[in-house]
Amino acid sequence: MTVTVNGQCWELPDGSALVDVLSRLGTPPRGVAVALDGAVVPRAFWAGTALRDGASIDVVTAVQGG
Amino acid sequence: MTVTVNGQCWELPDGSALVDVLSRLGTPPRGVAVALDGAVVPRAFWAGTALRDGASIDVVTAVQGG
Amino acid sequence: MTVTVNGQCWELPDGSALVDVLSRLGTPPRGVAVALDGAVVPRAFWAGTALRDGASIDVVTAVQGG
Amino acid sequence: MTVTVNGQCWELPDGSALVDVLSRLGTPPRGVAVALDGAVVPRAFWAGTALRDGASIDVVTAVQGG
Amino acid sequence: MADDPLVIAGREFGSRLILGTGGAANLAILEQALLAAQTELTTVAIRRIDTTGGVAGVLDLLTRHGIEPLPNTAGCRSAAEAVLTAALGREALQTSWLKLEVIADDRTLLPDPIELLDAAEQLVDDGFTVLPYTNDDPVLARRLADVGCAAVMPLGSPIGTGLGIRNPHNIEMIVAQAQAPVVLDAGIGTASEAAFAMELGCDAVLLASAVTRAEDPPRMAEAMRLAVQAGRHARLAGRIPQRFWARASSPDR
Amino acid sequence: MADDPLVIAGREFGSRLILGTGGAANLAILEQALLAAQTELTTVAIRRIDTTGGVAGVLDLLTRHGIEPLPNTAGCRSAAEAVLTAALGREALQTSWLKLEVIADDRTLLPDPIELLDAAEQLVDDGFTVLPYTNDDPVLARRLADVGCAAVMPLGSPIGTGLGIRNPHNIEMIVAQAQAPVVLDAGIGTASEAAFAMELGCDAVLLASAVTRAEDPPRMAEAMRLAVQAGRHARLAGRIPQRFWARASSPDR
Amino acid sequence: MADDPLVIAGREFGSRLILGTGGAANLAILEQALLAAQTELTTVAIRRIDTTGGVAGVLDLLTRHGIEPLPNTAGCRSAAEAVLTAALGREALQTSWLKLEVIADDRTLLPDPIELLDAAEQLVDDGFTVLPYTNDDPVLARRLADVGCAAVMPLGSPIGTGLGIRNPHNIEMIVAQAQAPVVLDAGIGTASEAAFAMELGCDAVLLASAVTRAEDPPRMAEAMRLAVQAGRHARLAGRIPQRFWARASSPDR
Amino acid sequence: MADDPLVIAGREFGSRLILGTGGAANLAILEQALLAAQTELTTVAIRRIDTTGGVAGVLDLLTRHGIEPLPNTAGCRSAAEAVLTAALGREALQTSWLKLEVIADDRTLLPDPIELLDAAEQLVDDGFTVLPYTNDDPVLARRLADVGCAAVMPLGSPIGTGLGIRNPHNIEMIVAQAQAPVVLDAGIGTASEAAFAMELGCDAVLLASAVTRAEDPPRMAEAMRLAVQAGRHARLAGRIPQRFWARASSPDR
Repeated sequence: MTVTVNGQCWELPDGSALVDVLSRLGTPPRGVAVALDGAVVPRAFWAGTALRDGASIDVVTAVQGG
Repeated sequence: MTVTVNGQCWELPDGSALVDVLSRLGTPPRGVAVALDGAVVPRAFWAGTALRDGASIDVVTAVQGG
Repeated sequence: MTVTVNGQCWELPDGSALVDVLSRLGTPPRGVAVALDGAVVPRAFWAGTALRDGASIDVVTAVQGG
Repeated sequence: MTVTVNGQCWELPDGSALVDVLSRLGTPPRGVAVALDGAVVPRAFWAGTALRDGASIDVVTAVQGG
Repeated sequence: MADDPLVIAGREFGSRLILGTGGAANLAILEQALLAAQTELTTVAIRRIDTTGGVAGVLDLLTRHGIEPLPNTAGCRSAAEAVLTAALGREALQTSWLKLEVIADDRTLLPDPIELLDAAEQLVDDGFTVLPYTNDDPVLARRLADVGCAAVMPLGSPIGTGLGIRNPHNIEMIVAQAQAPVVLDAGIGTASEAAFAMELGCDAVLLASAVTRAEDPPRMAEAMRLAVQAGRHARLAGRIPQRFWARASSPDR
Repeated sequence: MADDPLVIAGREFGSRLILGTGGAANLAILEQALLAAQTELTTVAIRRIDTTGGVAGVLDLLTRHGIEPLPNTAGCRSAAEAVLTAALGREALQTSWLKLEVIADDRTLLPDPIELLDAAEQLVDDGFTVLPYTNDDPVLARRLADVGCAAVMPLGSPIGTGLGIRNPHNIEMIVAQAQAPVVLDAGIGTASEAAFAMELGCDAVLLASAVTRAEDPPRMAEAMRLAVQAGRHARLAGRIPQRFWARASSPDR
Repeated sequence: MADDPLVIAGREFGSRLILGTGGAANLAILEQALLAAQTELTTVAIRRIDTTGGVAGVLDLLTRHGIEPLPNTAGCRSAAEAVLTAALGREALQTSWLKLEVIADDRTLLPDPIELLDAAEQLVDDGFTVLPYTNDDPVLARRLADVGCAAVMPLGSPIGTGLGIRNPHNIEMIVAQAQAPVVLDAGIGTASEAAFAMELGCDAVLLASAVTRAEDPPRMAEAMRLAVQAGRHARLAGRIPQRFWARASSPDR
Repeated sequence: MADDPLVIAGREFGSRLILGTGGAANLAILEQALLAAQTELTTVAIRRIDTTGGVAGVLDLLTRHGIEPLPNTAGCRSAAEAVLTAALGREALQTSWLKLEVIADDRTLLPDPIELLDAAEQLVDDGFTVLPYTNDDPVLARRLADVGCAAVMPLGSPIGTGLGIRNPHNIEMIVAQAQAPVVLDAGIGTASEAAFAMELGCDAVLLASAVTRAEDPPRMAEAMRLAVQAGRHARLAGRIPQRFWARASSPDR
C-alpha cells in the first residue's frame, strides 16, 4: 500500500503498522510526536495502529525556533 | 395597556398604535427612528403598527457625538 | 602693477584705481560690494581709491544660499 | 583686629596667624582647605601666615554633592 | 495647489478633515468650528430623544450648512447593539453610511476586535457603507477591508487622550497594505499630529475632542484644516531623506 | 483667522515662514517655491562674483516680487570672517539685517558658540540687526539676546539633515526665557515639524533644504506655509491636555 | 538584591528572561548564549523530522543544562493548525506548556486576533498552559487572560524587526489591567529596550533574534540578562519623577 | 564577560558607573547606595565647613570603602569662581582630578559654554585633570577635548530632571568625534536610560539624583550598576539592524 510520510510517498507491505514507519525512519526514543491523518497518536499506540492505503503520517520533533 | 417608552412606563388605551406614542411625544417630522421590541419600524409603518401590552418602544434621534 | 582680483592675478597699468577693476569686471550697478585688502570700500569711493602693487581685491554679490 | 571667617566677623588679638583661626574652628586634620583673601593657603603655611585687620578667610571641606 | 479628492465608496470629498460633533460646549461654538474646519462630513451619535437637549439642533445645523451627517454607534459594546443602533441611524438620517464603533470598556474606549469584525461583516451584508473605528493593528485593519468596509479608521491613541499617534510604524504598515482609504481616527491633540497622520500616508483625519474641547475651538478647527492640507501636500511633495551628518544649503566660499 | 504679525526689530511681517534660497535646482523652481511659501524675507549668501552662475539672478527675482533679502555669513569659521562678510553683505544689499552664521566644521555645520557670540557682539555694536543661527542651548540663546540680537534662531537639528526637532525640551526652555523672537532654523524635513515648532512657541520658522531639495519644491513650500499657520493657530487655540485613559466624545447611552 | 520569583501557572522562575532558540548560527553558539542568559525556559518550534538538521540536537542541549523547553506554534495560520501543532508539541516534549502563535501573514508576522483567541480558548479547555504571543492591544490581552491564558505576551514591535517597544502606552495599559503575568515578546533589539520593558511593569521578557542574530550572541545574551534585572530593580526602586526645570544635587554655595 | 577597563588620564577603572553623592537623605543610605553601585569614583562638593552638617562624614565614608573622591565646582557661575573652588578642592582632597561645572543659572543649571571653556583651559594649564560637565553640543565637547580635558561629560538632560537622553543624535555625534572618553552626565532618571547611554557609545555614566532621590536608593544603585554593564555589553555585542517588516526566528513549516 502507499502512504504519505512527511509529504513523501512510501510503499509499504500490506498490514504495516505505524511503528514500522517510525522504525524505518530511525526515530529517536524521545522528543518525537506522530500525527496520523491529522490526529496525534501517542507513542504507546504506535505498535497497535494499523495503516490504511493512502494514510497520511506526520512525524515531528522540536527544532530551534521562536 | 402599559408600554415602555424610552425606559419609562406609559399607560395607553387599548388598541393604540405606534403612531399614537409618537404624536404624544411630539416627534419632529424628520431625524427620528423607532424600534419596537428591538426591531426598527420604518416611519411608513408607524400608523399601521398596533401595540401590545408590555411592548418596549425606543425613539431615537441624532445628537452631538463621536 | 599686479593685483589679485577674487584670487586671480591681474596686470594693471600704474595709477589704476579700484573703479578700473570693477568696470573691467563689468560689475552690475547694484548688488555688489568690494573689499580692498580686507576692508570694505563703499561704491562712492571706488573712483577715488588708487591701487598699489600687490593689492588684494574681493568683489562679491548675493547668490542663492542659506 | 577684625577678620571675616566664612562670612562671619571675628575679633582676634593683634598678631594672630591663620593657624589660630583654624584651631579655634577645631578644624579636622584632613579634608580641609583655606583661602585667605581669595587665594589658597596650603596647610604647611597656616602657622606662618599672619593676619591683617579686615582679612577674609574661607575654610572649606568636602560635602555630599554633584 | 491641485490635489485629488478623497474618494470613499465612490463618493468624492474636497475636504480630508472629518470633524466629530461631540464635546462642543454649545451649538454656536460647534457651528463656528464646523465652518472653520470646512468639513463636508461629520459624525453624530444616536440617542433616545428625551435623553438629550436640543434634539433637532445638530441636524438642523448640519442641514443649514450642507454638511453630511455620519451616524455612529458610539457606546455600543456588542455586535448586536451596534447592528440595531446602525439600523436606527439609517432610518433616522436616511443614510446608509455609518461610523462603526464597538467599544470594549469605558476606561480605554478601545474597540473590541472580535465584536467589531462581526458587526462590520453583518452591516456590510445589510448594505451599509461601513467606516469602522479600529485600533492600529494592521491585521484587523486588513480583515475589516476584506469583509467590505469602505474605509478603515485606525486610532492614533485612545479617544480623547490627545496622545497623538503613538505607533507611526503600525499606521505605516496599515497604509502600505491598505485595500481601502485609511482615516486616522482618535487621539489627535494638536495640529502637527494631524499633519503627521497625512504624511504617514493616511487619506483623511477624523477628530472631535481636539477641536471641540480646545480653549478656542474655531481657531483649533482652522489649525486642523490647515494641518491636514499641509500634511497632504508634504506627502505628495516627496520630503528630503534624513541624514546623520549635515549638508550645506549655501555654496562653498 | 486673525493673528498678530511677527515683529522683529520693530518691523512687522505677515508671514511667519522665512525661506532660504539655497539648494534650488534653478531660479524658475525657486521662484515658484518663494511664491507658494508667501515668504516676505529670504536668505542669500555672499560670494565672489566670478565664482557663481547667475550673479544678479536671485536679487532680481527677489526685487521683482518684493521679497526682502537677508544676507547670511554661511561658511564663515571665525568672528573675523563673519564680520567682514557681514560688512560686504550690508554694502552689497544696502541692508543692516543679517543672518549670522559662524560654523565650527563642515561635517556638522554646527555653530561655534564662542566665535558666534563674539561676532554677534561686534556686529550689534556696529549697528547690524543680527539674527544669529545658533544651536539649541538655552544659555547661548539667552546670551545672544543679552548682547542685543534682534532674534535668536536655534536649530531643530543640523543643517540639511531633515531630522526635525530633536530636542523639543530645549526649544521650550528657550521660548520660556526668550527676550527676543525665536525662529526655529535648520533641521526641518517635513510640514508636521514646522507646525510642531510653532506649537512649541516659536515665533517663526526658517528653512531651505526641506523645500528646495524636495521632489516637488513648490508643493512643499505650500505645505510649509500651511503648516506654519496651522502650528501658530494651534498654539493660540490652547490644545487639550494629554490624558492616560480615554474620555468619550459622545454622550452615554 | 532580593526579588520575588516570576510565577506563571503556579510555577516559579528565578530568571525573568525567556530566550528563544531560533536564529542561532549553530548549537555551540546557542549553548553559550543560553548559559550567558541564565534562562530557565526557552522556546522551540515543532517541525517534521526530515525537514531539519540536528533533530535531537536542541533538545539534548536543553536537557543537558536543565532548561525547560517551551514548544511554540510558530508559523501556524489558523486555530486548527495551531491546535494540532500544540498537541504534537505536548506529545513530543511531554509538557502542557505552550507558546501560542497564530500568524496572519509572513510580512508582518503579526497575530490574527480572531484565530488567536479561538485557539487559546480551545487549548485552555484542553488543559494546556497557554502563553499567547499577542499584539499590544489591551483589549485582546484582557480577553486572552479572561479565557484562562497563564500569561499574556504582547509584542514591542513585529518579530525580528528590532524596533523595540513602539507603543509604551499600550504596554502600560496592559500592565495596569493585567489579570495574568505580562511577558514582553518580540521586537526587542538591544538591552535598554529589555530594561525599559521591565520598567513599564512587565513581569518578564522573551526574545530570540536580538541575541541569536547579534554579532556576538553570548555577549548580547549577557547584556539582556543584566538589562532585565536592571529594569526590574528600577521598577521596584521607584524612579524619580520627571521635571521640566532642573534641580541641584549639590547644596547651595 | 570580559571587557576593557575604563581609562581616564591613564588611570584604569573597573566600573563604568560614577555615582554622585548629592541628594542622599543620610550617610547610611548613601553608603548602601555606593556599595550597591560598586562605583570607584564619586563626586563631592566643596563648601564652607560651618555651612554643613557632618563635615568629615562623607570623606570618611569614601576612605573606609576605598572610593576615590572627585571634587566638583557645583554652583560656580564664572571661570574665576570655578578656578578658586578647584584649587580649594585640590588642597582639601589632595587630588588634581576635578569635575568642572560652571553654571549659567539656577533654573536650568545648564553650563555656560564661554565660562566653562575658559575655566577648563586655565585649569588644564594649572595641571588639573579636568572632567567638564557640558551640554550636548558636539562643538563645545570637541573644543573642551582640544584644550586638554581628560574626558567630556555631556548631559542627557538638565540636572535632576530625570528626562533621560533628550538628544541621542548629539550624543552619537560627540562619540563619533571624541578625542577623549565620553561620560554621560546628568538627566538620567532610570536604568534603561543608563543602558542606552552606553549603547550610544559613551564610555561611562555619571548620575546622582536618579539613585539618591529614588524611593529605594540602594536598589536603584544596583539597577544602574547592572544597566551600565548591560548597555556596555550590548554596544560591544553588535545589535541587530532595525527592519520595517518582520523576520521569522523559526524555520518555515
